[in-house]
Amino acid sequence: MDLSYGEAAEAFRAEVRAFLSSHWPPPSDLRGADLKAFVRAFRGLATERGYLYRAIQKRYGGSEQPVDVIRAQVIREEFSRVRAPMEVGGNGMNMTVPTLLEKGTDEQKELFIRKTLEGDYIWGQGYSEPGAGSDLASVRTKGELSADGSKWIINGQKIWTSQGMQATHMFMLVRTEPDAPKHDGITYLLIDLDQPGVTRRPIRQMTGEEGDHTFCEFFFDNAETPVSWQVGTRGQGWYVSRTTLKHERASIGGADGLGRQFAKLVELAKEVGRIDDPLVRDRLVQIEGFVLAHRYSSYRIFSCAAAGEDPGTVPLMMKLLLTEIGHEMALLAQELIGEHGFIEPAGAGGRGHRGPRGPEKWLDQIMGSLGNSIAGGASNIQRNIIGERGLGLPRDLAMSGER
Amino acid sequence: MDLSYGEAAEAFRAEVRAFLSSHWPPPSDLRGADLKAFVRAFRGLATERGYLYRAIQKRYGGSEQPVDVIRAQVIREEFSRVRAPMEVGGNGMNMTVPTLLEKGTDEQKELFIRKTLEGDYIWGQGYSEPGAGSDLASVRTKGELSADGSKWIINGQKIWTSQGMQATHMFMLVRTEPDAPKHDGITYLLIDLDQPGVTRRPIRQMTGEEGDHTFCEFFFDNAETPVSWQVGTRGQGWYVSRTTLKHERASIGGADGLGRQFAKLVELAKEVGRIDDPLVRDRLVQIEGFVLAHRYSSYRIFSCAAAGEDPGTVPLMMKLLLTEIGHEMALLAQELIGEHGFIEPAGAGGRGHRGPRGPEKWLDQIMGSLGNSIAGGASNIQRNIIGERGLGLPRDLAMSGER
Amino acid sequence: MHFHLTEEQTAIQDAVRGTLADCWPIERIHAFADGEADFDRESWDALMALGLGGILAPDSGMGLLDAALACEVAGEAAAAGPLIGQMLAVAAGGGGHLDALANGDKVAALVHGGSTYVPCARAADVFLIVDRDAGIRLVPAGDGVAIETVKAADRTRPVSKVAIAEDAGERLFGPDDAMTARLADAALVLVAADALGGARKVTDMSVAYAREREQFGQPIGRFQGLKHQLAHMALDVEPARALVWYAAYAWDAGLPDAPRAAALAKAHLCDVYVRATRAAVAAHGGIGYTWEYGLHYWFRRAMFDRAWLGSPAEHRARAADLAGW
Amino acid sequence: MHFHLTEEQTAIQDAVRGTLADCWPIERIHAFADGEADFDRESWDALMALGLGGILAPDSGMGLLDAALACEVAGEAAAAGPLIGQMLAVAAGGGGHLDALANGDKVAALVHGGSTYVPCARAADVFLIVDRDAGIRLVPAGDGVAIETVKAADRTRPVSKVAIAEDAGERLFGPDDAMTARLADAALVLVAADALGGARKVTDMSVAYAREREQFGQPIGRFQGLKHQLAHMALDVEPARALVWYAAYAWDAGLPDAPRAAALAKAHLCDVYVRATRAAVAAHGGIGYTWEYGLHYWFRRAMFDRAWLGSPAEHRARAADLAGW
Repeated sequence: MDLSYGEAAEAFRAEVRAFLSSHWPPPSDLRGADLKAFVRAFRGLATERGYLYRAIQKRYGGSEQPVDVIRAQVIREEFSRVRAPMEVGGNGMNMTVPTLLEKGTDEQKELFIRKTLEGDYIWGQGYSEPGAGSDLASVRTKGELSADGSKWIINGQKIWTSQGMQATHMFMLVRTEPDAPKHDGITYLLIDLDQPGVTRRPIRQMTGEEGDHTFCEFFFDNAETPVSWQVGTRGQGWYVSRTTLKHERASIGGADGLGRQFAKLVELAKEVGRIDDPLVRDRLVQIEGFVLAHRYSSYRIFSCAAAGEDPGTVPLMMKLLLTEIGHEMALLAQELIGEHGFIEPAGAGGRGHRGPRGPEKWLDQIMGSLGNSIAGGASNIQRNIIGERGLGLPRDLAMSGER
Repeated sequence: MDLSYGEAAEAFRAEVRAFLSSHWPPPSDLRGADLKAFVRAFRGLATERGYLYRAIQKRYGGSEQPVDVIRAQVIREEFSRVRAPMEVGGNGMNMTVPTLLEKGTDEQKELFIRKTLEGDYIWGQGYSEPGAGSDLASVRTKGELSADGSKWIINGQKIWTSQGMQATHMFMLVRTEPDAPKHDGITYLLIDLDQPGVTRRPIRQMTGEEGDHTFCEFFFDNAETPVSWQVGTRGQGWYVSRTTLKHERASIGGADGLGRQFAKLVELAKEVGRIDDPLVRDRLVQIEGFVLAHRYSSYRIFSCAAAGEDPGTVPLMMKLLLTEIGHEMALLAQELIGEHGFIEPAGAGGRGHRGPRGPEKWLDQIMGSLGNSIAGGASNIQRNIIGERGLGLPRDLAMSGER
Repeated sequence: MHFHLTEEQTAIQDAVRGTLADCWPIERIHAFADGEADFDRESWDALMALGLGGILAPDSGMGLLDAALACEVAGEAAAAGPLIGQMLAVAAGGGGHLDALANGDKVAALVHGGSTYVPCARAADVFLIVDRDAGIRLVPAGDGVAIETVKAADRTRPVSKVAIAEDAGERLFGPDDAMTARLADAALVLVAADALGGARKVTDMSVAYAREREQFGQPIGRFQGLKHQLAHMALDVEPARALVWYAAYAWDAGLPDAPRAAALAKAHLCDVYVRATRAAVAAHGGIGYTWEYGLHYWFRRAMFDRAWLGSPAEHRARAADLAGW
Repeated sequence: MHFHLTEEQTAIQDAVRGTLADCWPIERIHAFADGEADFDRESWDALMALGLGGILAPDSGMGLLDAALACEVAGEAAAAGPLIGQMLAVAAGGGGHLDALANGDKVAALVHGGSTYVPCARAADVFLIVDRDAGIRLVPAGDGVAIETVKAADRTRPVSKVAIAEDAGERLFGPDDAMTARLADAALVLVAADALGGARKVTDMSVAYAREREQFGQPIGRFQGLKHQLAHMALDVEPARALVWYAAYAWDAGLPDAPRAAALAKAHLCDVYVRATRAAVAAHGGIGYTWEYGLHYWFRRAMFDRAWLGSPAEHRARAADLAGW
């Protein structure tokens, strides 16, 4: 075993560093639109050099590089070291673009990919509906063809759309053949959200958060989208969306984030004067065992990916492992913050309260850890996936109709 | 609230004490058959006085007393205080007798009840089969009528029969109508085990235990029993057995036993010098919270029973609660015994090893706690019961055919 | 022998439950939580009209068990108002305000010795300071009491930062007076009761949701995964009820193990409450995470109950000491 | 960057696995467990013929990771024999017996400093005493070594009570010699590897059983209750594998966090092993509780691994200290 990346990678790292040192950071007096323009130009340069949008063809604005997870990792490390902006994030890059690359028409690719990766188009996810949850195939939002067959007319409601307040577009599942079997009557559509038939409403979460970056509900009242914005065959939208979900799952992880959070938990124990308590020490190291199991497993997955080998079942477990570790950390944090937890942390609650954040800031993590079980598939769905895909156990009877 | 039993009960207690002080213990030089005869006579006297076999009619050897859970509790306490023998235990009293009282013919009652409660007949349970487990209705042991219609001829195998080495008789489920629906082709039979067609084999358990009191497997090779020993209607044995299972569940419990075991765990912590360890103290009190929740809940159930009121859902939880507390105690015991656990406790292992027992005796509890999840319905079945009967959640799809 | 509720006790609980259901439908909870007040006069008057303020008065003929039954229902309803402080101030004799406290005209907030956070402090007419090491004081609002409004995490019983001058008010009992320890123990039992009510409430909400909500063409409560999680919530909560009953009973009867039973009940129920609220959010999925659905109010109360008057670990350590281990 | 097994390592593991499958079918484990011996020459010779004894020899070209991979498979197979002691005795230089130890002609048992229980002691030709506080000694069997046979709980690696005279044998390294701590750390990693193998084995047994066994007309693995329990076993075991890999890698590479990684791996994997064996018995129901089925051999090994060389709590406390908290 060897955790170093090898000489070739280190040479590449030097090249990336040299690039960064001449192009980042922006002049310190840059503000507003000027700063935005600088960032845009920086991304353009970085893409030209092959550092960003590596999986995307040049004609759509990518850098079209061969798959090289080591180089990709070096890029991530170096950009993150100097806090340089990397690819535009969100659903657009994680879900729309991969779906279009695999299933989109040439026109759709031309129309959407470049705009998405330059940050002009921001995509909301239109899968969940009230009363649907993990059972995505039970979509009830209706799509009907206009009389002339040129447009889809959409009526219904979507929920849990992340970045909903910023989103310019949405990819969505709508039921277009009400009489077809559950999975076969769904069509995958792209839609412009800036139209009279679309209303959005932010969802206030249990943390009180309800700002620009919260989830939204969307209401569709005779909203329209051209038939040419339909991805894949009519009625086959469920299968189109399955591709996308895989991308989403692969993008959740973050061993570094977990490690940083654990380090903060240790700091919290020091801050509240409990670090010498044997109970706290024991719980901390217990949790650290899981944190490191997660971290080293991510090395393992990464290493297999770099070598083009099958990493086995462990990638199926990373999401649930992260969720469960988050719960354990939250429980210890609750023990540690004690009366500090009586105060709402600054920045939460949507009442404009701002200020310095003490140990009470852990309330965000404590409640946030509950959100993890919900985002990206509830924990019981993850358990099914591990049991069925990972261990080869037979499917649930109730889901035997699902694929 | 009032945990005293009231004046009437205390007067009754005085009466029981007086009885016990004149009839128990036996003379200290009594041994063997003489001691046995003394105990038998003592039980007879205690029954005459209305202390034992209170639910059983006098004609079958009981004392036929009105239901009075307070008196019953006083009797238990006073007999247990001086270690006087109470009713003969085991499957006979817990299962055969209640079933016969409810579903047996007069002939069967005459034939079996008195002999059972005097300890002459010892009953093995013939429900489980290899490959059946919690799904008792999947019985495969076959019962066929003899040509003259006077006898059932039995072929098959039963497993997990407690007290199997001592049992003189068995109550069993056999499939008599192979073509009927799963639950409707089963007949409930009583059988004399002392016949050539019956072979018994003790099951060695993971503790190594395989003595007189272990579970057995039984093999039936054209074993016979008279048709008059069939309980209930032919083909309705499943429903007959359901009565019985309820009795079994009600008989599992034992708040005192759990309390004693917890006290021993505290002693263990002292014995191995860990009682001052803050981790151990915290874990002990955590466990004690559950131990006392179990104890006080048993008071609650008892109190409701005494008042003839509905105790709600908590009785459905006592078995699983006991099992889970046993697991927690086992885990702490494993922490505490440390290297003492390297040694097999005396009396285990079936190799005749006998001697004094140190902290390693906890190995019995540690492994035994695993047995609890198996005996009397596996823990997942208990969870279903709590969820379905206690919380009113809908039944499993796979079991929707079950009743 | 009687170790379950009398008909009368059940009737009182039902009456309180009914009153609180009227006072605190979810819309009113939302409105209160988003407002600035730490007290709601209307619901308070309704509770006081039921006589809850005076349950622990020396001549009430009731006891800590009755008080705990009321606090349990308040926990269930996520009710605003310093009910526990009020009851204890009356139990402490009221320091000259007994009648006004018993009938609710004056409001008493409970101050845990050594803590600067006090729920419903801005509404309080008097402060009852309970401190095992320093005894019990009753301090009128005003001179010597400085109150700083903060943004409280528990929106139904908002805390303020309170500083009370050492010589303010009247000392009712010294640190060695048996009443000091008894009132401190009673406070633990009442918080345990609040936790019990809240834990039971979120379990019931989860079960109801699992019976209604369908996925994959089935009520989700049919799936064993969720069914077993709900069974475990119930297994955690329902047997723990008897710990609260016993601790209250032992206090009322003056049994020697009353202090230990109080410590154990506080530690155990507050852990149960936190587990139950976390499990409830998970059982609900997305909707449980919304502000609007309201589960978070109980989650926040669970956080508060757990840390208030000392953490579970602290009381477990005390319980171990009290056992003489 | 390479953080998964090489083809060669996988091939070696497969070879060891094949050999052990031949040596230890369940009937042979039963026979050994019910016999009186604490050692089995035939299976030992087969392992030694694969070169396992010499993996940690200075010139082997292999390292602790390779040793751990072998110990993992031994744990999986519930193999008899003091493999860990043998490997460490060779790593310690063999004290004049290097060749005989590396090829298995002589057998070395590991003695944990301060412990009186030694696995496979009656078969040992030499004893390697590893004691962080007193250094490392190699003591030949015979004079100065008193062995008392006891009834051991772990039937596959039976312990004896061993008393060794203080001046017996040869001191290889003093307490301050870096090798002392390194060998003590290596021992922890190898036990963690044994635990990993055992935990994985009982998980696989449980999954296989759940796929085969039918109840209510369904393979029991279809029921979410059991399915989620099995998923949790796998979630507990499979990611933990990387802790063993990392600890071995850190030791081989001489990284500064190697001692801490070893302590963490030992604590974590031994907890995992105990949880996995308990969960496996529950997942099997009755049959898992029988002697004949054999799950208990791994349960007993889990008990042993957990307590041997120090409990999880002990190593967690060390890990906290080593972190400088």
